[in-house]
Amino acid sequence: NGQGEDTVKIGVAGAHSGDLASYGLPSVKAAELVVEDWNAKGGVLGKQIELVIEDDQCKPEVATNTAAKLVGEQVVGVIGHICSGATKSALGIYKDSNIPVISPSATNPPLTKSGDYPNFFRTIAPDDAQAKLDVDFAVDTLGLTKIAVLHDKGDYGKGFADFAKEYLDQRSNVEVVVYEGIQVGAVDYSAIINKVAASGAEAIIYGGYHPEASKLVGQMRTRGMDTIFISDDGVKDDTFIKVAQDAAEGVYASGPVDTTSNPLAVKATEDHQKKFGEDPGAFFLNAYAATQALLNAIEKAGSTEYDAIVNALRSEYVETPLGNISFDEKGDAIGVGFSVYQVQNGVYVELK
Amino acid sequence: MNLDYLIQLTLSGMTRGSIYALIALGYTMVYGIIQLINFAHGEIYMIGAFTALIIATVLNMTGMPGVAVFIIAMIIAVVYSSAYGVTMEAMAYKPVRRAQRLSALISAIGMSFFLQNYVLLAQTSDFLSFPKLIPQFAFLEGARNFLTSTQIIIFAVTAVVMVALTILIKFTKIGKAMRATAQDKTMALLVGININQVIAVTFLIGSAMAAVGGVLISSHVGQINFYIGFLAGIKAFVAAVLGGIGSIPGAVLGSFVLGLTESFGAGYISSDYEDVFAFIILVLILIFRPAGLLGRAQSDKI
Amino acid sequence: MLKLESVSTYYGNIQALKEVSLSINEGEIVALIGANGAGKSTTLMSICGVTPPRKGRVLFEGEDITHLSSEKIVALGINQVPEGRRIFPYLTVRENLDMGAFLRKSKTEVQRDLEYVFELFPRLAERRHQQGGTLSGGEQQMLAISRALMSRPKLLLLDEPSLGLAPILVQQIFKIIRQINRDNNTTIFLVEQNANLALKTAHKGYVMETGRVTLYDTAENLLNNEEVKKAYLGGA
Amino acid sequence: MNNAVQELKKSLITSLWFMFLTFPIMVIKVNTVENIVNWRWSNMVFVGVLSFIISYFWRGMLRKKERGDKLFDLSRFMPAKLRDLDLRETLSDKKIARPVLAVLLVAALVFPFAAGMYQTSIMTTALMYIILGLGLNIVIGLGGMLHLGYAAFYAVGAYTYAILHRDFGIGFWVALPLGAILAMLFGMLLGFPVLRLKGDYLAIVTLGFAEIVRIVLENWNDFSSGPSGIANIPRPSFFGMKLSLPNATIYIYMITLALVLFTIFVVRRLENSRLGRAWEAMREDAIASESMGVNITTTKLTAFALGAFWAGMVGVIFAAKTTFVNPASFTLMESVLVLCIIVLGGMGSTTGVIVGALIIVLLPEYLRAFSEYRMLLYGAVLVMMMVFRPNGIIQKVRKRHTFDIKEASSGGSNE
Amino acid sequence: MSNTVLNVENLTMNFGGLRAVDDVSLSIKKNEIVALIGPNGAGKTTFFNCVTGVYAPTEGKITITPPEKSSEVINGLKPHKITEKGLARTFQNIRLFQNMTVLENIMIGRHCRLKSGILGAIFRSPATREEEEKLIHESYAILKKIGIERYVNDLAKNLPYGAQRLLEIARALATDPFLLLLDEPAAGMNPNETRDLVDLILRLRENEDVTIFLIEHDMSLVMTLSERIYVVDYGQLIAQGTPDVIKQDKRVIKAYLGEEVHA
Ligand SMILES: Nc1ncnc2c1ncn2[C@@H]1O[C@H](COP(=O)(O)OP(=O)(O)OP(=O)(O)O)[C@@H](O)[C@H]1O
Ligand SMILES: Nc1ncnc2c1ncn2[C@@H]1O[C@H](COP(=O)(O)OP(=O)(O)OP(=O)(O)O)[C@@H](O)[C@H]1O
Ligand SMILES: CC(C)C[C@H](N)C(=O)O
Ligand SMILES: [Mg+2]
Ligand SMILES: [Mg+2]
Repeated sequence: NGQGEDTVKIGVAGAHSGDLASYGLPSVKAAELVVEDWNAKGGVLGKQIELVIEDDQCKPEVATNTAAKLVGEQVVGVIGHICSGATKSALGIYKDSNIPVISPSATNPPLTKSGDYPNFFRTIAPDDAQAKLDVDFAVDTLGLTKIAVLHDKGDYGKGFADFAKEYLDQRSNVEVVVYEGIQVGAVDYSAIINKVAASGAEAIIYGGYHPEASKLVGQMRTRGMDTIFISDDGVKDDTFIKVAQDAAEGVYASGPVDTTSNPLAVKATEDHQKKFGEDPGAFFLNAYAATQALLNAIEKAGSTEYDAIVNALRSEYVETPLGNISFDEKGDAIGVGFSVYQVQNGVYVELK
Repeated sequence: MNLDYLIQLTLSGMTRGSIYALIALGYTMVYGIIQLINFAHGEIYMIGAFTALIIATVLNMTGMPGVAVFIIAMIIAVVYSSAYGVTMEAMAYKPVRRAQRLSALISAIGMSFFLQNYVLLAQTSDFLSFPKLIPQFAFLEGARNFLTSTQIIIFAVTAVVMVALTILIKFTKIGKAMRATAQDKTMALLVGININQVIAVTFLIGSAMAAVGGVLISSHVGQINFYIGFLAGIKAFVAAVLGGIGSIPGAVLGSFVLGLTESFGAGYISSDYEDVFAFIILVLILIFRPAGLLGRAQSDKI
Repeated sequence: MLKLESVSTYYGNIQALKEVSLSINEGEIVALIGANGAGKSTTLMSICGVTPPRKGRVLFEGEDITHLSSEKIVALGINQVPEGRRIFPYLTVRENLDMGAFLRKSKTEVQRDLEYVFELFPRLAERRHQQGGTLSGGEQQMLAISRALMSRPKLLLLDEPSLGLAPILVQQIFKIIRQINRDNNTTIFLVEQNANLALKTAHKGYVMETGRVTLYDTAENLLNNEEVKKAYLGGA
Repeated sequence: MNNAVQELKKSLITSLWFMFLTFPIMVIKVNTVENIVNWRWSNMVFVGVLSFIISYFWRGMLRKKERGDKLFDLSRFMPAKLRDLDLRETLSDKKIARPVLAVLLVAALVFPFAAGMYQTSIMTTALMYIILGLGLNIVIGLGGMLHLGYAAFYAVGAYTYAILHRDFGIGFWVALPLGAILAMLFGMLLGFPVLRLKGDYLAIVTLGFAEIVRIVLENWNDFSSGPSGIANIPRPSFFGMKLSLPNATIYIYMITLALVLFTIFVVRRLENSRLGRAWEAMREDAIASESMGVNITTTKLTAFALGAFWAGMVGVIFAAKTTFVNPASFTLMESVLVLCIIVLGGMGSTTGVIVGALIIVLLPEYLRAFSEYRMLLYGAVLVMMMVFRPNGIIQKVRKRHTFDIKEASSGGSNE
Repeated sequence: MSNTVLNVENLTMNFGGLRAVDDVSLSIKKNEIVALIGPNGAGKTTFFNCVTGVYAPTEGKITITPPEKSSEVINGLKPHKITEKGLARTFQNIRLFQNMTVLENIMIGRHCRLKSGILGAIFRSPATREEEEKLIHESYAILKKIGIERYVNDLAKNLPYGAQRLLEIARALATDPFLLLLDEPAAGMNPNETRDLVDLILRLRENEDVTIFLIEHDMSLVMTLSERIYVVDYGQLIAQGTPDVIKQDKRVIKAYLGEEVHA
């Protein structure tokens, strides 16, 4: 497994082209930044780290080939994949080849909960956890009773929305007045917005990512609708505020605890600015954390053996932009607390 | 439900319809003249939007008034999209004009991949926000629930473009040359039409309209990335076929039917199946009118 | 006026014209007859630059037009009524005629010619707003000729103008061909399957076989030539 | 000499044009958030130089193509004897063709043992696309119907296995024929209403149908598990044994290879049958063939259904190979790729489909070396192949029914 | 009436507002050669199209009586059904299968007389093989009858025009018709070729036991060949009778023949 060579190879896999490239490319940059840092400090286990970057276009069928390629390249671990679907199809191959995988973004709950993939870890919360947090917040904190649940029909967005609806349905005095998927990439959302308005919903809980969210919020606010907007960590991204601008004010979104002030996060973002001349994109910090966790585990394990790395991942804590994290038995990150944020004066502010 | 809701859905359907129409017109013109499903037409629209975004952002920093920025950005986007359209035709379609018809389609698909990735690499994969250049019109304050200023502009521009195009096709010399070329290329040659030039002009006009669409939508939606052309292109293609591909009024009608179907489908039934409604309407219409709403039945004389 | 010097034309690798040479003087009606597939239509298309010759030269009024593009050739005053009429089916009669005058600038002259063709074919004047595709075969043939006349050709190329027409129309069309030649001094190069009528109308004629010109004479002589009689006139 | 100057001038103009064309997108990069503008003038120089060079060669190649010359004349490097051989003729000689095919087959059989898992895996994908291409070729190349919804049938096959396994524990070998037959039934179901549509109208309706199938799979959670898909689909078992990953990979490769051979066999036989003739006649002239007694409806329907059959079968393999299915795998792009395969390869030709599939599937894999430029190059290659070889790489040589006059009394040949 | 093979009553065909065929009735007896003439656009081809099922007529009744079978109404049947019942046609604008060989064109003509299906094709059952073998021989025999067997292996599109017209007839003949409808068989042929065609048609009637119904503008052919002529103008039947009667008919001369009557 990569030993005996003079470098340690790490795979980075995800959507690097096609419609979902914007979720995959930031993780490449994150991995590059972390590896640059480590290599500058002497690498891992005394060897330089080499990245093997492979595109899977978020397609399960391509992902199996990508995985086979990475296995052939003898990587010791993989950062990725980006989409849950592609991850699931690739995991079988990594599992049989004893390669640990850390995804920055694959949020589908069964990936960890099913126990099918002992080699899988992630630096992001599964869909259900956030859904619960958001529902509790909406019902208990804000005291809402009529809620519209929307999603983007994707595995992440719909997964989240399904859980949100399930939790809402368990509550007695809350009514889900609209439950629907919206068309990603559509040129206009006024039909669904009108529908929400007509339903009398006090709030929208939205499962999906920031581009759609900012279109929705933007169009709602121009129409003078002030329906509360609550979403997931796909939206808890600074890009959302920058794109939606004024309309973002007041929007709630759940996300990992306390990231903006985390010095590592600040540094990562600054490094990105310095190197690439722009702000990082989606899941950048998650990928940054994943890479650090993997390298740290290798270092701590003192070996590139599968068992050693996996043990280290489960036992060793590591300082990342997401906080001081480790992984539980199933592969979900420990130490990434989740809380609800609100956009206030153009920044996400954590609500304690 | 109530009347307000109906009006709202109608207006939102018309917004979509107008936008589809601007893209579908280019599709239909190109199809009409060289029977090519120009898969890369959506990319021209995307490039128009990107060019406008870049120019607008640069100009915005100079403190120019928003409306002026908008107009200049629109003009430059139109120029660039047209240039891309014409170049694309010359490079990728003209050499395959005499080959089997599907070759040009594959060439168009290749072009679409190329242009998407070109923008992805040269710019970014992320969504960029389009500067807000059009203020909310004061007189619309009362009708905020129904209409926004960008919607009004979209309607107005679409109407103007459509009328201009109709006049161009029906009454000008180049318009007639376009129709003649579409109907019989050899004969067009024989009456002295330079068909290469006519085809180039068709691409130019189609691309220009796509750019107009691109700029309008981007300012309505507020953000763009390199991939927006794909879905818009498919939708416009559906609209063009629905109306009868090759027919200019058909493209407009098809777009509105499509926009309204989606809007009513989403509004009264469920947006989960928004596209399903669109495609079911398409299938139904084509079953009863196999050449689309305003298409000419291709009854070949036997 | 028009001269072809050893013109060879190919469709891909198939050679359709083999060193064809012929010449036409101003004011003449010249007939080109020959069996099916002999290359008559190809000859006309080569003159018009639609299928440019690979070898040889085409001279028009002394100028080499072999490699000019079609629109330039049309502009010089050569126009063709192609095989199968090729009416623009969705343009009206009037618009079809306008297309004939596509390259002309002077509106008043175009208007005058329009009146002339309407006089020639009153039927077309009646149908001026009808779509070309819906005309009957004979009407389409009239329209095709009129469209060509609208460009004020010095040389008019006619490709099988009588094909598929009712007998009464065939007579009419040939009458008009003679009339155009007489009235406007338009030179006419006529390709016909109906050799009998063609040679009766023409001043001189060429016979073509499998891509080659095999015979050239005055129309009268050709009509009396035994071989021509046997092959093309149905004589015993 | 003058010519060369002319050429350089043309290239210069092209280069200037491209510098203009790419100016906003290549040179200016705006940060819409921070409102910073980054002027990348070096890109302009880069575009200028590159387009100068490309334009020079591009025109040279176009001229070659016009003249009908070979673009890359390999024969220059061959000994004289070989040069005179017409490859096509040589290969149609059975004495030569048989050993060549045998060698190819042995190579195909040995391949997975010699190559690594990755190579085997992508080659399996290529083989799958060969079957898809051959199947779609029945509809497009033979039946003459432009079909843009092929992925739907592929999805039917994949979901057949996924769901039957999830709910009833049904294995690969049972699912394989079931998936194919189910897809075929779907093909007929779609066929009935749409067959009277022509050309691009048919294309758009099939496209719509495929999207409907995909959207239903996305929304109908209870049935298809929605967008999150169905995971843990088993790879095919070998007489009840579960194979290790590398062995399973080889095993799937072998199954697919066998199916490719099976498909080629069946498609060839169909082509050269009464039905195949009817397809061809229908494609040439539907009205005439109908007037000659060909039932257009059933003829079209069989083409549709038979095309769907292979897609369903490959769908099952897909599910088994990927071990996971979700609706995202069956988008329009998938249908389009298969279409690319048959057009690129040369419509109607079996060899063409094979070559096309190898290019379409393997090219992006081998372009991985160019990392982020890979899809850009892929698009460019598609365009170039069409521009320089517009009728596909392998042009179809149709098997013709001919009649040997010499043996007119003794019997006809059907070569 | 007993030997009438085709009987058309009050046939009308509308295209939108255009009445292309207007209340036409006619009948054709066994082994006759009948011509349908009329000005361009009179509705002759449309009439054929209605009879052969290409168009479903707006009104009217078309009855056929195949030899040794009972009469049946064929309105609205699909073209392939009508062909199966024994009507075959050629097209005014040649519609051959251009990229197929001459032999294959004939084989398609025999399509409806064959049986083998998908499974037969895949497994090449002996029955299928035998059928194919027989087919090739039969097809060649048909070419010989028409006299174009020397083109047997050429692509249809490479045939001289006259031969293409003959191939159309051969292909129609391959469907085993009792009634052959020929739409302008002599169009584009020179006088020599036309004369051969006349001989061929007469021969077919003798040897193949077919009835012939044809449309033609070449009066030499029409007048020598046909026993009866129907004349249509603007969709309506304006005259009928023997060639001699028609030649003298004032209305026909005015609408169609013109003053200088040929042949
Ligand atoms: N587009 C084409 N592609 C290939 N070959 C062609 C094409 N057009 C014509 N030919 C061939 O060129 C030769 C000459 O054809 P052409 O049409 O000039 O003959 P023609 O004398 O006009 O015959 P007709 O009397 O049938 O009109 C023929 O053998 C024909 O098959
Ligand atoms: N499919 C159709 N749609 C609309 N009109 C049609 C159609 N087919 C024929 N027509 C019209 O019906 C009329 C009769 O046409 P038809 O082809 O039957 O004439 P014809 O007698 O065969 O003439 P010709 O001698 O020129 O072949 C014409 O006016 C024609 O334009
Ligand atoms: C990039 C996204 C589509 C990934 C998503 N979070 C998933 O679980 O698949
Ligand atoms: Mg000709
Ligand atoms: Mg007719």
